[in-house]
Amino acid sequence: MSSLDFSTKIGSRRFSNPIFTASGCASSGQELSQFFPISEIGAVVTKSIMTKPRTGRATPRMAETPSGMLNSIGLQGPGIDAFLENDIPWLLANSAKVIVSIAGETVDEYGVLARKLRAVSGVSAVEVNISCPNVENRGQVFACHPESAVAVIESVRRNIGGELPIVAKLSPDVTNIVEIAQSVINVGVDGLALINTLLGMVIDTNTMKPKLAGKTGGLSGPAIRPVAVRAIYQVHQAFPQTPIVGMGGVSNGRDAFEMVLAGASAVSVGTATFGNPSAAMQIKDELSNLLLEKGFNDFRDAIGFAHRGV
Amino acid sequence: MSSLDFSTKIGSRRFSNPIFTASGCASSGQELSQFFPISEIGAVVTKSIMTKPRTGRATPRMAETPSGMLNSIGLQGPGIDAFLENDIPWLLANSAKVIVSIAGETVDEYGVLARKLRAVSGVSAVEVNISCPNVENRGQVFACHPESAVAVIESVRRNIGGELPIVAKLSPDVTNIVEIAQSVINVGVDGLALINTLLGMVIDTNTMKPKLAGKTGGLSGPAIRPVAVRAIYQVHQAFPQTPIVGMGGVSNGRDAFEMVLAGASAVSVGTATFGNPSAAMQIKDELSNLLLEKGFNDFRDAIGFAHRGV
Amino acid sequence: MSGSQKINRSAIQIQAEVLSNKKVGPYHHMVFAVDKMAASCKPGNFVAISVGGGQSSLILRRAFAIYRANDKGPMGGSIELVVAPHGQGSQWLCAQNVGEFVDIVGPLGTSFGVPSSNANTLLVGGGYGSAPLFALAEVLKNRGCRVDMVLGASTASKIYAPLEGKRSVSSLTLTTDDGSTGIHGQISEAIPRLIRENSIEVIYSCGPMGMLAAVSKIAIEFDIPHQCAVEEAMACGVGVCMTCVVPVKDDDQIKMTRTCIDGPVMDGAKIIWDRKIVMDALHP
Amino acid sequence: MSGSQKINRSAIQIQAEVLSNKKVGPYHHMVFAVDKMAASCKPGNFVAISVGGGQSSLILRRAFAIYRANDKGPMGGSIELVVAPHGQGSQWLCAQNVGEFVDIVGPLGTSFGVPSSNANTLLVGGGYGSAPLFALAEVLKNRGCRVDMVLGASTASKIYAPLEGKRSVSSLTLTTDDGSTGIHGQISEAIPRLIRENSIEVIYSCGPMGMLAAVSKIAIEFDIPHQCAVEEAMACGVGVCMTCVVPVKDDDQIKMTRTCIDGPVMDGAKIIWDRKIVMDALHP
Ligand SMILES: Cc1cc2nc3c(=O)[nH]c(=O)nc-3n(C[C@H](O)[C@H](O)[C@H](O)COP(=O)(O)OP(=O)(O)OC[C@H]3O[C@@H](n4cnc5c(N)ncnc54)[C@H](O)[C@@H]3O)c2cc1C
Ligand SMILES: Cc1cc2nc3c(=O)[nH]c(=O)nc-3n(C[C@H](O)[C@H](O)[C@H](O)COP(=O)(O)OP(=O)(O)OC[C@H]3O[C@@H](n4cnc5c(N)ncnc54)[C@H](O)[C@@H]3O)c2cc1C
Ligand SMILES: Cc1cc2nc3c(=O)[nH]c(=O)nc-3n(C[C@H](O)[C@H](O)[C@H](O)COP(=O)(O)O)c2cc1C
Ligand SMILES: Cc1cc2nc3c(=O)[nH]c(=O)nc-3n(C[C@H](O)[C@H](O)[C@H](O)COP(=O)(O)O)c2cc1C
Ligand code: FES
Ligand code: FES
Repeated sequence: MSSLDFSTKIGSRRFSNPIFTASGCASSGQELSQFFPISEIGAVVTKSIMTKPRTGRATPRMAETPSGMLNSIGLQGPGIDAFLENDIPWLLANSAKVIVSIAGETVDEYGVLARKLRAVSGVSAVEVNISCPNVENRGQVFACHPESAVAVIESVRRNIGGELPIVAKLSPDVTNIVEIAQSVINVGVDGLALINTLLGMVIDTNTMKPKLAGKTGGLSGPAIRPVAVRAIYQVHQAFPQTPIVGMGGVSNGRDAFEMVLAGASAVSVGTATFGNPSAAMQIKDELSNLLLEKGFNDFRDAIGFAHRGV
Repeated sequence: MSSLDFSTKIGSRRFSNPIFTASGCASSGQELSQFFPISEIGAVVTKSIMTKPRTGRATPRMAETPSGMLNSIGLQGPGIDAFLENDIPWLLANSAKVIVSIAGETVDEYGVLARKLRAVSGVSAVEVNISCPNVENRGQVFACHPESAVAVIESVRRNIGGELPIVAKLSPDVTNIVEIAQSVINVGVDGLALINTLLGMVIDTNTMKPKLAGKTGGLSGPAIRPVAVRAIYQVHQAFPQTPIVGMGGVSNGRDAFEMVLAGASAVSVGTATFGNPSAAMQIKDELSNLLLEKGFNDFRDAIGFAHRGV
Repeated sequence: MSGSQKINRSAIQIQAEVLSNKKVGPYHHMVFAVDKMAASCKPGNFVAISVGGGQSSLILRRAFAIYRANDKGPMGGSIELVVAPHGQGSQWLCAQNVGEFVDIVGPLGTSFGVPSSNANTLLVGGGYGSAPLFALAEVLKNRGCRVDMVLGASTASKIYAPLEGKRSVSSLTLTTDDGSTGIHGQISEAIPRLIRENSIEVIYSCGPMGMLAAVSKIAIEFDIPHQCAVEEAMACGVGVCMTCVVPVKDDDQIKMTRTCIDGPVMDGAKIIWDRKIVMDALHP
Repeated sequence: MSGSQKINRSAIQIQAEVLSNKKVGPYHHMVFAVDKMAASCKPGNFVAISVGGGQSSLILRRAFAIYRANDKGPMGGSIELVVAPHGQGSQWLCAQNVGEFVDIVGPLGTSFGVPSSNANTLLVGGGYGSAPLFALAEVLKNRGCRVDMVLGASTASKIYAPLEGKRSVSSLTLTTDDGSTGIHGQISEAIPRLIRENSIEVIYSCGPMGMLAAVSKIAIEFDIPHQCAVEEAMACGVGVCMTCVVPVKDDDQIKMTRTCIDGPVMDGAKIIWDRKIVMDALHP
């Protein structure tokens, strides 16, 4: 049996393997630790946290769709202070690598969150969620326009100090995702997270009204995987040096491998965890087997492999 | 048994029922006539035709995806002259209502196509496909930007004369579909077709290369239905007077009803036909039953119903 | 959020063989071999089951209340469920034959709290919501409680009340919306009289949200504790997705609380049942 | 494109019962009750089958060459298929038990053209590609043709050559890549000798595209007509989607021709087998 160097890097940080949880799909890791040791996956990406406690949207908050689901949580959470007090210590005590996802309603809020994180030791990176579709106003999706995306990233950069890698999470619901990627790379992000959910809607044909209380929701799951692979491929093609955390419908090792071949340096598991609480661990094992089968001894050789040769 | 007025209108034209084929998913109708009388559906929307014969892309041209598929045909077709000579006469001889879908590489080509159509009698509408993702250059997708979308529609409008209703087919791969809709409505389209396929990619993990010869393809099928419903809902909300031909993953009467509730005046059946050659007929029957069950006696009362009341 | 290390601490994921699948009225009574999972199941807990098989377009598990758990038997531990073949997922489950295997995660969620001293209890079940109440009745009876039960449904056949289940109850009242059996009317109409006649001290309920809301209102009027098992659409069942929440009073605020972890059994008095209040607060 | 009113003029869509499902080496030999569909099936035609069941995420049909069609039998008409359990769809089909129903559209596509006078024919099959050749052999033999057959596969077990199928052939040559049976080597290596020895006048072939390309090259060298049944990924199977095309010579141009309607049986000499030529022309 040949051995595999399964580690990966984002900015200055190294992760023992490239399988992460996806923000909002693993809470803060504790619930999943019943099913596998949380320290064995590459990193836990926490649910996007805001400055203040937030109630989120009314129910129904979800609708299953063919090979996918809509969610409309609306960024419910305890706020950054309670989060830093309760969740981070548990994760660090359980030897998890932690990527904190942050979300704000204004550019300044992102700055405030970054400043609070700066003081915390043990965090491996910050994911800047500028692409949550579950906001009252599409104008609030900062990742929809280069200018607003840049403003947020600059605010985070200024406040976080030079230390922590910054990963910008982008939306697929844009005319040109390469252009948005370009804009945030220009202001110095260390990585990109691709993709957040697609804006979708289900109408309940019994009530004849939108099924979700918030009307629209974010589409995730295997249904969107071709869109995610395309986005990763396009962005990796344009910026091969920028690490990408790929996600969108990854349910098994083959799917994760597909994202890696497209250009992902790490792969996040989101919706698959809902169908199978051990999904992330199983995907990690399957991906490592697939890499060895294909003759890779270093994970990093597989990143973007679909772009090479003919 | 109560009876149903199942007819619908786009611009000046009336159709006996709102179930159409989707462009590129029924060729020019002849192949499906083995499975049901083509005159019984609302209209046949033909495969987008270009000025000249076109070879299209190499194979593989398709990849199945979870609850969906990618296609990358690349607008193969015989060119407008052969089409008008062979296909239109057959459709008219078989009492089909015909909506001709046209596609060009330049604004002028759309004008040329419109001029050729102007001379043809018996056609019920022209669908202007400005949103095919299977072109070598994303810049060619006219529906990505208001300016290019408007230029095409104006060219068609100028050349087609006042007679034939113009339906603009839009892409969901844009930051703001309402803005694109607005722009073409401003220059006088009679209806909108929503949605064309989403740009996607599949990588074959055996060969470790993109599965399609054209690398990217268009994602269709049930997987994209929530995106289609959302687009229709948003656009109908903004422009309730503009008829929408809804499509994207409609496989049964319930799905068609969902699109109607969101705001569609007609519903096109695309990928479902591949799984079931009689899909359009069955969907027509199921939709009519559902409408009656819900107490609608006039189809048009159901259009956009999800927007009304609380 | 404290004590969260204890979350679902006995939950496991297993491939469980279908031991039995019988149609009972409009429901399917199904038995699964779950081995050691059975020992940790308490009345009120639920399981989450994968549906649709390998190529399924249904990506989420379905939640089912545990009707009964038997921790020892000829085949090892087993659990019983009562499944209504409602939509695609439950119909698939009901179509599974003896000998086939399904993927089950459980036991999940909170269980019914049992009074420390004996008390007069009323168990209220709507439709298949009666399922978890029979195991509860047994526990309560063994604790020396008086157990009265009222079950309601739209029509007679939809009342799930198997013979062996009734052994533990002192009285059983039935109501149907169409009057096809028992009292003609809604279940909530029958409750005040039962509370008075039997000096009820605790109410337990399980069923549709509308019924739970009505029962909660009565419990508050009579000032009686009310534990209800709620049913909200769940994506994960294990506490990570935040889809399954119900609005709970938290000082003057609304706190959206996960029903898969802090429920399904919750304090009926704390839940905000009035949807308008919630919509006005969250979607102004 | 002319004569297109005749497209698939005998195709119908039916729910067909599985009459038999037997494992034969790595394949499944399956029989379906198709009633009157059987009478219109000709060697080379295929059927398109829905896979995965009601909640399936697999939305497209799978194509299968008709191995044999029997238009009268105790159960009415039936067709036989040889299915390799390759991926999700074919595995699902192979898992269907006797008595279950599957949705079949057929017969579809072109059939093998049969010479008007008797002729010496060579039938070349790779893997399950041998399936349609046996029915063809029977037809040819009944016309008075000499029928030689060569079947190849990677290994012995993957050669599908049932006893009753061999009745109609004058000689049967086997080849395997690993030498586990017959001639050690690729099928194409065995063909020139067979052509010479048996004065072959027509070649029929069915199997992987690489094999068909090799056979075409030989047929052109010997200047013998070659009808091959190609296999391209098909989305619809009935001619409406344009996914299933192969590049065909059309003056100096490439014409992408549908293999579901103008195929699967096509003139091997007209197909452009060199992928580089096609890619250079279409994706410069
Ligand atoms: C805690 C709990 C206990 C349950 N116990 C039982 C039981 O004992 N017996 C039984 O037959 N059913 C029970 N259910 C309901 C069951 O989980 C399924 O929702 C039901 O079977 C319908 O699923 P379906 O796939 O058949 O229907 P579909 O309509 O095809 O799918 C329903 C989809 O919507 C979701 N959903 C929407 N609304 C609800 C809702 N109000 N409740 C739950 N899910 C919703 C489902 O999770 C699923 O994704 C319980 C649900 C919960 C949450
Ligand atoms: C005309 C024709 C005749 C066939 N006859 C037989 C037969 O007799 N026995 C048999 O076992 N199989 C036959 N096949 C292949 C069969 O249709 C399936 O492609 C095969 O079973 C794999 O499908 P899957 O779902 O198991 O695999 P998956 O890998 O899960 O799915 C394959 C998917 O890709 C498509 N696809 C990709 N490449 C190809 C390709 N080269 N050919 C066909 N489809 C492709 C399929 O349609 C499907 O959507 C035939 C195919 C064609 C086109
Ligand atoms: C229930 C749910 C909640 C989510 N919450 C967040 C969030 O808080 N922040 C964020 O950046 N992404 C969030 N996402 C998006 C996921 O992180 C991920 O980008 C997306 O779901 C695609 O991956 P998947 O298909 O594997 O789920 C959420 C997704 C789901 C399904
Ligand atoms: C194989 C295929 C070919 C298509 N060709 C065209 C086309 O020529 N012109 C066009 O406007 N849309 C084309 N489309 C898009 C469909 O008309 C439709 O907008 C889309 O597929 C969504 O609907 P569906 O999910 O029902 O297929 C094509 C789609 C498919 C799957
Ligand atoms: S169902 Fe996911 S948190 Fe409760
Ligand atoms: S498979 Fe659709 S045209 Fe041939």
